[in-house]
Amino acid sequence: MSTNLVLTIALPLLGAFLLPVLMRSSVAIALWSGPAILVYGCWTVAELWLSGFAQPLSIAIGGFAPPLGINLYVDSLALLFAFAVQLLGLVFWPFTLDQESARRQSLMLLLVAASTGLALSGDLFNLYVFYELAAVATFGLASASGSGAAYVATLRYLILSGIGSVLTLFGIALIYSQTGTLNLAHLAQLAPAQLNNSLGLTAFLAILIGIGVKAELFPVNTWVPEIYATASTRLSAFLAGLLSKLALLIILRLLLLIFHQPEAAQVILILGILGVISGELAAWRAKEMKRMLAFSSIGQLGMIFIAMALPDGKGMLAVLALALHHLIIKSGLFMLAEDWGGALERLRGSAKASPLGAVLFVLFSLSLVGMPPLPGFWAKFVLITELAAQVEPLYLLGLTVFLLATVVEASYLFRIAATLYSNPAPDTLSEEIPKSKGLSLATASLFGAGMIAVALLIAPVGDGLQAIAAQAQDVDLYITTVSPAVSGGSQ
Amino acid sequence: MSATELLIELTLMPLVAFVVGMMMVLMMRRIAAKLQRRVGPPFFQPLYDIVKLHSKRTQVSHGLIHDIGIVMAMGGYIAAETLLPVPGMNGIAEKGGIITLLYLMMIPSLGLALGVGQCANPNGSIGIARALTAMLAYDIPLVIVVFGVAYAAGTTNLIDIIATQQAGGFETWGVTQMPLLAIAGLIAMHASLGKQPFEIYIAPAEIATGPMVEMGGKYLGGLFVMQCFQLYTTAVLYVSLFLGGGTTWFDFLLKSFLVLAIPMSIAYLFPRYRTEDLLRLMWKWPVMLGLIGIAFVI
Amino acid sequence: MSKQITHWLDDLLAEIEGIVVRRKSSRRVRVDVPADALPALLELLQGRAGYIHLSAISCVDWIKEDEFELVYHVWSYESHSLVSAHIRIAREPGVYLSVYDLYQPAAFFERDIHEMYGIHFEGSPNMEKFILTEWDGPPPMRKEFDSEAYINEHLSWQEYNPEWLQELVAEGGGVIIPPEEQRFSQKKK
Amino acid sequence: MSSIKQIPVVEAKRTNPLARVFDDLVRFCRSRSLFILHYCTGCGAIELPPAMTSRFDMERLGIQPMVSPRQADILLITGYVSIKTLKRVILTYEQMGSPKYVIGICSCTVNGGMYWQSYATAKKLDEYMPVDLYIAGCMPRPEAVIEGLQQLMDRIHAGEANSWEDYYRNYDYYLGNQQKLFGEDWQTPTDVISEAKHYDLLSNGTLGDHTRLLEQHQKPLEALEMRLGHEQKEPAK
Amino acid sequence: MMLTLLDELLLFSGATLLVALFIGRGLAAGWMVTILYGGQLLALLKMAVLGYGGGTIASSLSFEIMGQELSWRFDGLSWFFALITIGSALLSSWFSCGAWERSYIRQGGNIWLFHTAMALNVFTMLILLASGDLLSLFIGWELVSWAGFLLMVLAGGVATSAAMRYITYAMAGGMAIFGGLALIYTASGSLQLEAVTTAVEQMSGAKLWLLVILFGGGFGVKMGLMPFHLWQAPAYAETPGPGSAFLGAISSRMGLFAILLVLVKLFGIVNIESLKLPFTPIDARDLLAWIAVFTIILPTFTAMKQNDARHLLAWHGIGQGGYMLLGVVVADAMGGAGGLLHVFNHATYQAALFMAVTAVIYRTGTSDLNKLGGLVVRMPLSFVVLLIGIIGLAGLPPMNGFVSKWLVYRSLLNQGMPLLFLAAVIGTLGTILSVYKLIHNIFLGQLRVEHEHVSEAPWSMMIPMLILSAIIFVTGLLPGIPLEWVASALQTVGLPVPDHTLGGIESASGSLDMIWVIGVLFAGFGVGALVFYSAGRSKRVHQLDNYAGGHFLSADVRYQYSDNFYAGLMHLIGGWYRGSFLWLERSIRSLVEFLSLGMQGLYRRANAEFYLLTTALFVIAWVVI
Repeated sequence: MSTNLVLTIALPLLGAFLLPVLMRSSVAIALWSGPAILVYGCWTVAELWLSGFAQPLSIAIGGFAPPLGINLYVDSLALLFAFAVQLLGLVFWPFTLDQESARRQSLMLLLVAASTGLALSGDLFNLYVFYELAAVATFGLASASGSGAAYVATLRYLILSGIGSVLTLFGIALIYSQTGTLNLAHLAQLAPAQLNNSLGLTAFLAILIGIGVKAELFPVNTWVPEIYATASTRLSAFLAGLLSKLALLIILRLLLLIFHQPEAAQVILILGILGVISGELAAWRAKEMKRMLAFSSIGQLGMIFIAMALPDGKGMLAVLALALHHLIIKSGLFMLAEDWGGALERLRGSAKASPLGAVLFVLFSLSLVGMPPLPGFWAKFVLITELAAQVEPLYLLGLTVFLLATVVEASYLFRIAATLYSNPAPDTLSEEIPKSKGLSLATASLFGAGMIAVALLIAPVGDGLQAIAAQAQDVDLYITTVSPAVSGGSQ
Repeated sequence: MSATELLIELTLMPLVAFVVGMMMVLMMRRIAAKLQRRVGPPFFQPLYDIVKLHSKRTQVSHGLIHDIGIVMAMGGYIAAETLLPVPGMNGIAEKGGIITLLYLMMIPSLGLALGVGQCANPNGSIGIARALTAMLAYDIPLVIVVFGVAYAAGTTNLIDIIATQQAGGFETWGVTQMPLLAIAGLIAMHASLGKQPFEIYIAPAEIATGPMVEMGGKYLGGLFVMQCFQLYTTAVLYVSLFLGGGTTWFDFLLKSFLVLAIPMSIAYLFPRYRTEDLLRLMWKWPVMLGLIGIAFVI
Repeated sequence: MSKQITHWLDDLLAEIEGIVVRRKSSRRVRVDVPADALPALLELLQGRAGYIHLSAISCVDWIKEDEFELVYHVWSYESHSLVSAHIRIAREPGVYLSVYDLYQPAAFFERDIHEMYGIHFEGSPNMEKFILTEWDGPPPMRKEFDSEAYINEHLSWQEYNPEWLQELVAEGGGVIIPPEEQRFSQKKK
Repeated sequence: MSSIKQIPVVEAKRTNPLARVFDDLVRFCRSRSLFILHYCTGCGAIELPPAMTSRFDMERLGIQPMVSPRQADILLITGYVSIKTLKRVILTYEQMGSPKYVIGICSCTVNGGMYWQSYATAKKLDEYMPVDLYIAGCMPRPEAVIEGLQQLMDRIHAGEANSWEDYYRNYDYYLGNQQKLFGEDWQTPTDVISEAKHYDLLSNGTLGDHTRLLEQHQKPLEALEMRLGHEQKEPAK
Repeated sequence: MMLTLLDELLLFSGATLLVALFIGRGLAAGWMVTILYGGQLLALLKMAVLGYGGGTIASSLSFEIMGQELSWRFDGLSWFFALITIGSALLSSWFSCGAWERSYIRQGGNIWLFHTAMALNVFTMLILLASGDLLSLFIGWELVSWAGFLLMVLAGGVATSAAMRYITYAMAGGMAIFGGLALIYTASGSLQLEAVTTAVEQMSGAKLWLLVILFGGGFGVKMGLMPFHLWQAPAYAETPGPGSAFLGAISSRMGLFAILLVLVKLFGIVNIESLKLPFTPIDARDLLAWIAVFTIILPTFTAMKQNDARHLLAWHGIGQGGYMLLGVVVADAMGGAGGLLHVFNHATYQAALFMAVTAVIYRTGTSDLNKLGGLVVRMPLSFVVLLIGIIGLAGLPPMNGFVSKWLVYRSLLNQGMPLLFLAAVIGTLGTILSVYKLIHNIFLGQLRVEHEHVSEAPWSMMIPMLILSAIIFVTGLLPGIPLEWVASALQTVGLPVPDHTLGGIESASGSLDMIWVIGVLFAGFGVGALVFYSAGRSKRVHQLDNYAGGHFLSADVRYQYSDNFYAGLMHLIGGWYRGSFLWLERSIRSLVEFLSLGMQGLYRRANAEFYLLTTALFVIAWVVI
């Protein structure tokens, strides 16, 4: 049963390469094979989870023992993300039927495979490989829409992530030179001895910035507004919603298992604060829906970084809560943005045209801003109480920035809500007013329903998240599961 | 204090106030005449005026609110009299303190304002706007003075204030205890009477006697009665706050007339102030004197 | 010094033909000009002689010669002297041109004369009534207007002769001219 | 028309003694306290200030100058009354509260005086409103004015000075003269006829053909009564 | 679980919300919602024991999330505020049913949304009032501010921009409270009221100062205290008629409730007083008092300059809020009672005034003071209601406003604070002046030609107005009744309680007995009327029969003096307060604009790689050193 977990990565890879061939022979089968693979993936992960999954397990691929072979480390956190990848892959499946779709679907499958790999793999180099794979898939998908702006945006993104991956490679090489191993569990054991010096720290920071490109870290996220504005909304939803979280997951794993120096946390905190400030203020000026959503996601991720910076894992619950909440809300907002794409002024009076869409928009922005009964409030509450507990001025600064950011967020979100509900400019004809309808409205309402469900049963969800966070934190559980034998020896 | 005794007091006080008030109006006109080297009106002239006005055949009214305005003007002061302790009669002074009295003294001017408003006469409205601004001007020093006295005596009950002043004879009079407050109070009282230097809202030359432009017959008669009450109330209030009230009727009346003679003699020597100058004057000197006075009291 | 100015002025005035100059005193000159030469004269006085102040325009009704006489009183601040220009215009059409373009105050003088005498000044900015607004009769200052007849018709006289006045008259004292002769209009033509 | 005589009508004495005493007191007070509104129509006004100030002091007689017609009892018309001013004088007269008295100072009000020949001045003031007292003199001296006022005070005390009722009783006559002078559509904002009804001074002389003329073109003058009209009307947009 | 009285109340108001939500379309919806509000009032009165010094009624509804347990319960204070909330809601929605509803629909308003917003507002306010611990307080607070936003945004156009401004202020306030909450949570470990009081004792001066500023500022925004008052006037004035009556009456008093609960009950006035500003004699209590006093003066004098009736009233709402805070902050027996009683009094006459102005708008179509005049002859009952309202607002004897202001003055007198006393009196005088301008420009003076055929407001609007004016007069005559409730509220908050009789306040240093004062007043009016009506019968004359210096007045000429009403006063003080706070707000907005411009510029840089490299180098350099 644990073996078919590997299938969740292998099958999409296989499908990605077979699809163009299949397309030529019979279009029908090709169209349905992608979603079938994804459904199978979701089913396996869900079935594993539901079968009473208590202990994390480590799967050695190809039977090689961990220090040499690559192993997948599956704990509840990883499973959660894997399931999210499969589900969102299915939801954001590009159902377009033009001849382009074959290429797009195969790239999508590739992206799903890479993301699942990122979620599950327990080996540093393996993570790097999947990271590169995901980056390549994003380039393909982003430039799929074929417009000039899309090409320019993808080119800039290509350069940035290229340099980023070079930096990550440099970091990994440093770690390898120090410790001689790339397996996370093994590294966790050696870290206090070898990697605690300044060299270890540079390695971590290099990886941080390298992967930070994908996780929209402050200085390196200039590509975000262009890509989200020009790429198809489904892709930007997937990117903003999930891929940035996975990159975050990697940094989190590194922070938890290997690097415990306080400077690392401070760097993340500073970059997080800068991310929040720049994201929120830029969003305040944004004149166009998708660009506004891009900046707002930068701001939100900045907040998650602040949460990560809390010392000795206190921020874990906050990170998880914020990440999941942002996932649901941002995907929903992007779905709405599919029809309401253009300039914000154009949206005047579209609340009358599509009342459900407008109500959803208001609901999502209320939760983003933190209206009590909705989950957004509880995520913020957890983060605020953790931040307030710290005594260093930097964390208090983080707290004030976080609060001010929410105010700015509320003002620009509700400015858009006000334009939605204001009566249209006298001369516009009724059909010109953009209406969100069809598939995108359905998916958006799906996310809305998910959010309300989480809001209603907030207590159990809260406790579940707490359990996942606790499990992800204890390092020695990680080591014992990966290599029961090795841990005994060199403790 | 049985009910019947109280009833008598409640009816007697306004009557006394009216009579003494008429004497005060007469004194005022006599002082004005003497200052202008004139003979001055005969003794019962205020009475004649009031009887003549009430006996006129045409009583022009602009509506119900116009009538109610005059009734409120007279009624307000009649009620205020009962709160003013007079030697021998205390009325219901202990039921409401100085602050209530100050408010009751505001009701007549507001009732008049309502009445004049209904006359739909631009002169009247401008007059009322100026009257309320003047009220804003002189009420601030008045309030400072009242605060000082009440705080010094520790109570707002007029009877106790008078008692404390009468306890030690001349030394414990308000004027000796708080000279600065007494002066500020005098200026404020003078302004509240609305006589010559501060009669911006009567201003016969500019706005044809302001609020009284449409008041003929019994309406004007009512205002004359109100003027008597106004003089009486202001004078007696000042006496009870600063000159220790009246132990006997004679020295009570003597003090009231003397207190009133001062502003009256000043009144007819000065031309009218503009509204802004009135405000500036009222907010500059009496307020400063009052605050310094209070600084000593606290 | 004022002597030279008066001589200088007399030579200046001589420039207009048909002008009769009579010097009343060192500071007052009466000038009679034909009607059409008046604007030229006024321009001359205003432009070259410094007579910039038109103090009044008066009008005299010569009913016998069937003419109106218009007098323009012009003052100079430098030489403190007055020139009054007299012109005669025919009574019947009673039309003359306005000097408003030279002297602005002329507008009111002309309006007043129009109201009182009925002379119409072309070019004057405003010719409506402004004194006798409620008057609908003929221009009252004209000689042919009989004020008393108007009064007899519209108003009524006060018949006031109380007993003490009658006793006085009876004793022959008091009023010398009997009342009925006092009124000019009743004077036998 | 000017033949109507000014018969001084003495106020009927009331029967029961108390009322009579009260009437005496009222008449006494009316005579002792007079508020004058001197309408300076002409040159006579200059005589009033000396009468009021220190040398001749009217206040000792209880006479005070008042500004608005509502407050005044005596309308002092000083000097020639031109037709335009006559309109305002009539308006002011009608706005005064009765018992009101009119005193014409200077001979111009008596018989046109120096301006007797002028087309623009009214010669006979009492054609347009009942006049109580004339004080002749081309600007009478203050002594004369005060003498006149004292004469008026005695008349009031005796109760004969109610010429104001004559205005209501013979309103048609007065209105006729006014319309003769000011034209048919002459109208003052005071509704004299309803006032006559109010003081039940209506007599045959009040309503006549002139008042009928007035009725035709008169703008509505009844006072704005408080209406509690609740009919569901379309609220104003 | 056993249904406690509080649950009944909450269920009832929830039901009203659902009724308004689902069957709000029909015309009968208005009446149904009003009847349900009546039901809520009955449920509240059943809990009357609270009002008379009873204990607290806990609600069975309480649950525990992520280690925080939330609970709801009602005590004397919340009962008092709930009474005012439901009372004003009942009368406002009664006012809105019938004629006003039809005209609102005709003008394109969405009546269903209006009723839902009102029901939502009442429901959220009850939750806020019933909050058992700080977290439920914050949840209730956010819900109330969002419900208020919904009600304000109804009218569209100008109202939307006013609501937008409100929401930015409210969010800033909310976040300040959230920060304060977090600080308390870390200091005391739990958000229960008892734990917080113990934690506050040993909290350091600076930390307590921070908490006072955060909570004071946060709640101050809702109450419209001085620096944050700019949003309230346009927001309340632009809400549709009865909405503004409801908001004006109670919504900004929630801030006061929260201040009472947090600053007075939890922190306790004694240690607030102990907080000293480093080198000045002023302590936190004085600071709050001075803020309250400035809130009294400046808005009142700004109200005087307004040319729109609703704006004038809204500015007064802010001004009167200052009195309540002043009374509470002085915190002696009379001050507390004065402050709380003023909440009740203000609710009654502010609602009555807004309704009267709406009735005028309903009939004449405008509330611009320079376009109205002389309506007393056509709308006498609205005139009476407005008159009683303004007498209450100005605080003159016959009405209830006088009693609460008298109490506040007496407390200032007893505590010996001359400058505060003076400022409060300036506020009252300013109110009298601007309030007379209101009644003069609308009801007195020249009746315009186009308003000649205006008729009185329909009965469906008139009855609630008359009920409110009756309440104003009765509570003015017998202040004992509301003082009963105020006393129990004071006990729960821990402030000293004045001994009160039915007629007023008994105290050694001068007492007040309103029954006697009003009795004598009306006796005086009786005597005045006797003297007045004994003289001759008065004759009504036409409006144009007026003395205007011999000039013939005509109807088409508008000779009513209404614009720049206090020209003399404005000459002197006009220049003193030309919107200094407006300038402050605009400067903050332009700062944010400038920053966001900079940030967005950041993202347009072409050479993104340059960033990557610089950060990498910088980080490595930083690590190496």
